[in-house]
Amino acid sequence: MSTGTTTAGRAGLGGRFKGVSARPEFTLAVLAAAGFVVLAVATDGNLLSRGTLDAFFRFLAVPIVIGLSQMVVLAIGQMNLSVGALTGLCAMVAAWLMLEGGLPAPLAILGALGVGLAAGLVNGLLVVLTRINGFIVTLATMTIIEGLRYGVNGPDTFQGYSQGLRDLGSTSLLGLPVVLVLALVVAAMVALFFGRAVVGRQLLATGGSPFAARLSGVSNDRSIVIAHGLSGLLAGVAAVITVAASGSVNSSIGDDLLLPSFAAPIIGGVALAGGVVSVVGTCLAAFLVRLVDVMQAQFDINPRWIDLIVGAVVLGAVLLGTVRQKLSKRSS
Amino acid sequence: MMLNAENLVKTFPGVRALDGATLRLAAGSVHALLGENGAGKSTLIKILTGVHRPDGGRVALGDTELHMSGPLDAQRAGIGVVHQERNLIPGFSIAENILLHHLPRRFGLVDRTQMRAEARRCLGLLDLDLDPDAPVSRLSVAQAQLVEIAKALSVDSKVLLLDEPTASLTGGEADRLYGIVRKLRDNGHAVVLVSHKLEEVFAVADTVTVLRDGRSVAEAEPLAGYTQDQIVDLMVGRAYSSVHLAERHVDPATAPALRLDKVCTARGHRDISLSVRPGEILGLYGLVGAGRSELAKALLGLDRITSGTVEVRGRPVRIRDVGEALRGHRIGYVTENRKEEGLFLDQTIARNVGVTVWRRLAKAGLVADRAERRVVSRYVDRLGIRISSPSQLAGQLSGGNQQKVSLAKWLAAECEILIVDEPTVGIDVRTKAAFHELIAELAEAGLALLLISSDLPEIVTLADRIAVMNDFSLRGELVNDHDYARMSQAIIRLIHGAPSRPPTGDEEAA
Amino acid sequence: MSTRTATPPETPAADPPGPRAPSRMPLWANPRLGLLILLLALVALFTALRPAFMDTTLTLVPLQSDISVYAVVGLSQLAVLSLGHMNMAVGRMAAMSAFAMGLAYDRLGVPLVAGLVIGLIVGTLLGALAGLIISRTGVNSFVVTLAMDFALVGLITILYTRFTDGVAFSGLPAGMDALRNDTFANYCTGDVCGPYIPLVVPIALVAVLAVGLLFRFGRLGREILMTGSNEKAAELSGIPTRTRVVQAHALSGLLAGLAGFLLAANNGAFSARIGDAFLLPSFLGPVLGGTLLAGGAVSVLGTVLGATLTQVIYKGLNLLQFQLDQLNLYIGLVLLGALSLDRVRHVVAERRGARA
Amino acid sequence: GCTRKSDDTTTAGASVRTPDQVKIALVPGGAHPYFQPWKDASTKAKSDLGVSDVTFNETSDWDQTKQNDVLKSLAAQGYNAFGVFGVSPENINATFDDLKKQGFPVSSLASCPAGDVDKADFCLSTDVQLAAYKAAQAAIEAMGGQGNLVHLTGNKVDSNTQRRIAGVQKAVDETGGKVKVLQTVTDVDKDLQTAQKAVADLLAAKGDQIQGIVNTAYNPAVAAADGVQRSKLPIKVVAIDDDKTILAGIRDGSVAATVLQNPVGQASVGSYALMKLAGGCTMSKPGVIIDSGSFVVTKDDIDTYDKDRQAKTDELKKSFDSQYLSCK
Ligand SMILES: Nc1ncnc2c1ncn2[C@@H]1O[C@H](COP(=O)(O)OP(=O)(O)OP(=O)(O)O)[C@@H](O)[C@H]1O
Ligand SMILES: Nc1ncnc2c1ncn2[C@@H]1O[C@H](COP(=O)(O)OP(=O)(O)OP(=O)(O)O)[C@@H](O)[C@H]1O
Ligand SMILES: [Mg+2]
Ligand SMILES: [Mg+2]
Repeated sequence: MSTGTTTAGRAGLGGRFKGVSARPEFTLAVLAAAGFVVLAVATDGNLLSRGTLDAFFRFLAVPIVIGLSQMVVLAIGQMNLSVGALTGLCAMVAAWLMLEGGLPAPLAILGALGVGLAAGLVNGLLVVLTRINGFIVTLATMTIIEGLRYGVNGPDTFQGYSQGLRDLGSTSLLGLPVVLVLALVVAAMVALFFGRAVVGRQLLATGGSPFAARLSGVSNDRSIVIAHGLSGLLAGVAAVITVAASGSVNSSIGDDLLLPSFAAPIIGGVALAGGVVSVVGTCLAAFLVRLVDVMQAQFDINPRWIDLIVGAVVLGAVLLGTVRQKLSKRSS
Repeated sequence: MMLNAENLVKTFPGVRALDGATLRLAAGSVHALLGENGAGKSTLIKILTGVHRPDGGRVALGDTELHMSGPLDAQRAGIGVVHQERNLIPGFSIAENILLHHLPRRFGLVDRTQMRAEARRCLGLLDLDLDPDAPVSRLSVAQAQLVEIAKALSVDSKVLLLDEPTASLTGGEADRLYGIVRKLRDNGHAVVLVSHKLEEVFAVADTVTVLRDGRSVAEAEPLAGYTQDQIVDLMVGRAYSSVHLAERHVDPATAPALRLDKVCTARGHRDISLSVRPGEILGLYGLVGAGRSELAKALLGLDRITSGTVEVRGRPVRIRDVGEALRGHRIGYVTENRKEEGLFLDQTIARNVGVTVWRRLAKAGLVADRAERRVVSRYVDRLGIRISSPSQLAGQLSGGNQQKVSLAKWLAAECEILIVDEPTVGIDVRTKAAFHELIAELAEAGLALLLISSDLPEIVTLADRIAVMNDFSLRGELVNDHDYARMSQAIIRLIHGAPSRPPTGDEEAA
Repeated sequence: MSTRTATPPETPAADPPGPRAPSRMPLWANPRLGLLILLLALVALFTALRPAFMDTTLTLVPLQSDISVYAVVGLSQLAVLSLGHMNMAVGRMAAMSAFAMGLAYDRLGVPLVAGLVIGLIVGTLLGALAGLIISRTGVNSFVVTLAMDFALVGLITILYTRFTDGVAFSGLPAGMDALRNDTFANYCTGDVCGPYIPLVVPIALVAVLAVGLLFRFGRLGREILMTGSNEKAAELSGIPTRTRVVQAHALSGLLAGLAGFLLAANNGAFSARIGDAFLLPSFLGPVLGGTLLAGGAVSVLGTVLGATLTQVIYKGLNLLQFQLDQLNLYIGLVLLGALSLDRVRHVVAERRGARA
Repeated sequence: GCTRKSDDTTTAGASVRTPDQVKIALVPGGAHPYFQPWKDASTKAKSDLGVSDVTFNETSDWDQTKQNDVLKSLAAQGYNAFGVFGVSPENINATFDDLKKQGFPVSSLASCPAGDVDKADFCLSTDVQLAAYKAAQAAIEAMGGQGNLVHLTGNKVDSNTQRRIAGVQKAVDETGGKVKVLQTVTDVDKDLQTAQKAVADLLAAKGDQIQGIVNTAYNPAVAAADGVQRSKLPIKVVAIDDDKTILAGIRDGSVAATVLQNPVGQASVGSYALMKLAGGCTMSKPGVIIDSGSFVVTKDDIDTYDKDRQAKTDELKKSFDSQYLSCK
């Protein structure tokens, strides 16, 4: 083991919190780049065409934000099983506010974010007040939120809400879809939060060692409520992106988000035990999973094979991480 | 009086940890807080620092009564503390750990520059040359302990509470710490010192409070008025007299039960050769980090042995795991870290002791509770473990009794070769003596014992021969004549006089 | 050579009072009892609101069948909760086992028991595989089983489309029908007929007893629990912890397979959708029953009670004919309530100085 | 020894009920826009038929076990005639069997059991293969009779999906090679987002090779209409059902045509027949499969299509009286 100065000072945002090394992100970055190049070549450059790139990036925004939403709770060593359903609820609320409530888009967006934040805070408060494991609490609230999500509009689809919002969802900025830029800005803010903000550091302290954090005057209860609240807020952001980018929403929104929400941070190197986050890793992992998606469309692969492949990729990434850790331990 | 805690009462489920304890601190003094394991010292400290809320009694700082709802309140009131257990956030840097409770901030963001400077200042107080940006997960136990002390010093506290701060420090580091303690006292601070090392206490403390079963039996008395024996009598609660450990004689011709010949390990041990005979105690002495525990673990198959031979009762063996060591060769290992490696804190005592014998007791894969209880109660009686019932949880026992439980499990397994690692760390005087008697008895009964200890008097009291280890290699072996002065000099000379020590920069080895 | 030591204690009684025995746990503080009371209260409530709740053939018999399935599902999760692990792939392990059983019955025409054994072996192997990966790499069980779930979802569809026309096997062995339809009331000796208990109940009961015995008295079960309690200490006490991890996961796979079989028996077909809805109930049963996610302690009886409670809630809410949104809402709320109730009980018990 | 009691319950319960004793339950597989017309149809049927009750319960959550539970709960509540959309066509026959054993008339609505056996009294459903065939034909016509066609549909492991694929293939085969199925994308009906992503990726990858998209599931239809409009590609989309989103698409031209099914007819005629069966009629051919009709709707007949459908419904009811039912 090397002594003295460590990598904590290396790497910029994102890499910084990994503490021990920036290498997991590095491996991911290499993998992502290689995958992208290989796919570009394999599709005779079709991947690089404007339309394809646009679709690629547009549907990358939600996985990134939803991964971050899960990551925030993983940071304190808990899980939030309600992220997917909550995203759906927020999306439905936003659309409902515009269509039935007649509110302008900005207010509807605020409404969706507010619902997300509130639901997240309720999750956090329940965990704190009942002392029941967060996994179980969010399992129960997920069921409740599913009920609410369906209650907004039954099984029917909302469509034809604010043109401005939908335009925002399909325009690009410097070649990148605005929604992705938004997701990246959110990611940067989350990175800043965990890297530099006092509250963010306190969250990580709670995740790293709750008792030690308490002795240092950190209120673990507060950390739990903040983390869940933030997770809910991010689910709200994901909902806004969905509403903007997709043009129509119904109560099925969010059903396929739960597993990706775990996949991104876990492949990105976030520990389930808490105390460690990696924003860059999470974004890169979402990128990788999206590559697999696109590969499926390009080569007409049965989606079921994709499930198989994604499962294998997660396992593989995890195994790779362990092997690498062992190697680096041995070499020092 | 600077800090007054009166008639504190604290009850945990099933235990009354404090039962009217009183502590009075004066500015400009070092105050020793003494007591047996489980007397309530740490609980008292935790109440004074807002970790626990008392069920009764009052705490006052100067003239104002304190109502603390959390550790932060204590810090604000100017009370700094180093707890008995390590409390660092593993992923954080040294600087951040030191300043976590009052991170310098600008616009809600951490001010790194100031944090680093502040941390450097605190480390400087202890003459510690550590990089403030290094993560604490890289620190050795001793370094982590020192960082915690630096953390306590980071608040300019009027009162500093130290709960066994030297348990994992070397003599030199402890001396440095006590230097600072004296400086603080001279500047008008009040320091509370909890320690089981009475020599240190007598060297540095001015006044003393002794706790027994959660009550103060001596309140802020000048320490100078007592001898060590008198203090021990107070702690124990009755007259305390010497007994002799019986002389043991081991026939040098007896074949060794365990013999290592030029063993090297993947961990970095080089050419370790030693042997233990039945009925003999081989002391393995070294400073913290010398690699003794690692050697024991390698013997048990937890680390790879790269070359050399291990012989058990004359036959070369290759041990792959603890189960094989236990069942194939009757080797047991009492770990140094009972909370993390020795015990199942959330399981009953019966399970904790029975875990090694289930295989023997099982009929068709099922273990009868009655058979287990029989075995367990035999060893509970034999070691004099104070429990309320075998279904009590191990975590509810005091330190000494926990240590006995982790020993009992190996005796129950009928081991013939026992490796005992730091058996009395953090254990009070009386229990320690009882443990020494027990270890001697075990040797008398024919067990081959390898006693790993960093406690020099302990080694000199118990061992027949003493092997001295430093930096993962053996420095020499001495026949113990039980003369403390002579033996300790010889041992220290072996450690420091040894020539080829590569400079590693390890603080604790300095 | 001399050392100082205490005079031997004169009489044990003269010793200062040591750690007092934790005061006897009051009866009401037993979590299982609380659950039972809650259960009875709910049954009474539902019966009062909808007398049909006591209808034998339409409510009570199917309720028993459902409880049998979900008790076993809960036990499957409990097997790894004992280690402090999770099995996110319970449903898919059940589906794979069911696939193997269906294939054996349909293509090989094997008898009921033989097919069951084949399916259980497949489940066990899958569980063991998960356990092996976890113990070899040290990667969190949640991640490994989640990834496995993903992989199996794909695999199952591919296998079913490859081996069947639709997504179910049509050939069923003799006896399957009886398992599905019959209660002991269908079997009579002279005029005396059995009680209205479906035939699947004894199968689940055997599983419950076996798992209960394993964790209460079995050396293997105890060693698994010790591994869950403190893996490091377990290893240093001579327990082959890696093997125990593999075994616990294998047990989980086995029970998942059994649950798959029971569900297939109840539904009357071995289809790809078996196990889709296992994940949530698999946690609810044990957790309601007082098993912690931390490992080291399990409650088999509690799991059965927990599974019963959830099924009673479903059944009751179904009878009350709530619409979809309300249904989910109330299920979530009742569950939260039941969980919090347990918490309240715990706190009160602690305050009274009893160890819950 | 122990003997098995003979099953005498099978016929015992099949008592004759007057309309005011009949309580009909319409149970879809789960929440889906398709079933929403059932809700109104059930209220209407209740007053039209003069039965004691017609309820609509969509709490099955696409889970066969839960649907079985729901059905049994409804039976315990006194419902005695069932119109069921089986969650899994593969083992719904077992469920039908159960209900029949209690002596309840049962109809399989909107979907038939897989295989050749239908244990329900009758199956009144869209002939999905025919509907898919019509949809594909409409798409081919919109494409001008040549080009590449893409088929978006639901759960691959569902016998109905297999039939839809076959229907599309049949229409394509009839073009004699002028139209090719470029790709059949399955499993995109799970949720809207998955469908949207799949459509976007598909259009990005092969948009310029595609001339037509035929949808035989709801979420992909919504996503395809939207995606094509957004990408401004000259692709003809044929959707399914008449959800208002899709009708809007037809009006604004983003959807070339849609294939309607007849949910109202299924619910109302189904209820009618169930009432008759409960009243002592029997099916002249038990387990018969009846097509409830499918209709291609384009911009031209968007305002009139409901008349056709109404006519089909009336015709269905008549044929039940004249052909399928035999009443004493
Ligand atoms: N959180 C807790 N829950 C239950 N019992 C506790 C807790 N903390 C301490 N105890 C019990 O309170 C008593 C006093 O413990 P305390 O740690 O204060 O002793 P101590 O004097 O510090 O002993 P040592 O010298 O071993 O550190 C012991 O019996 C201990 O088991
Ligand atoms: N310089 C160091 N940096 C990091 N870790 C160290 C360093 N020195 C020792 N350690 C670790 O500290 C622990 C203590 O070492 P080890 O157990 O070998 O010492 P020991 O001789 O058994 O002493 P003791 O049992 O008294 O602690 C080991 O885990 C070792 O790897
Ligand atoms: Mg203490
Ligand atoms: Mg050691």
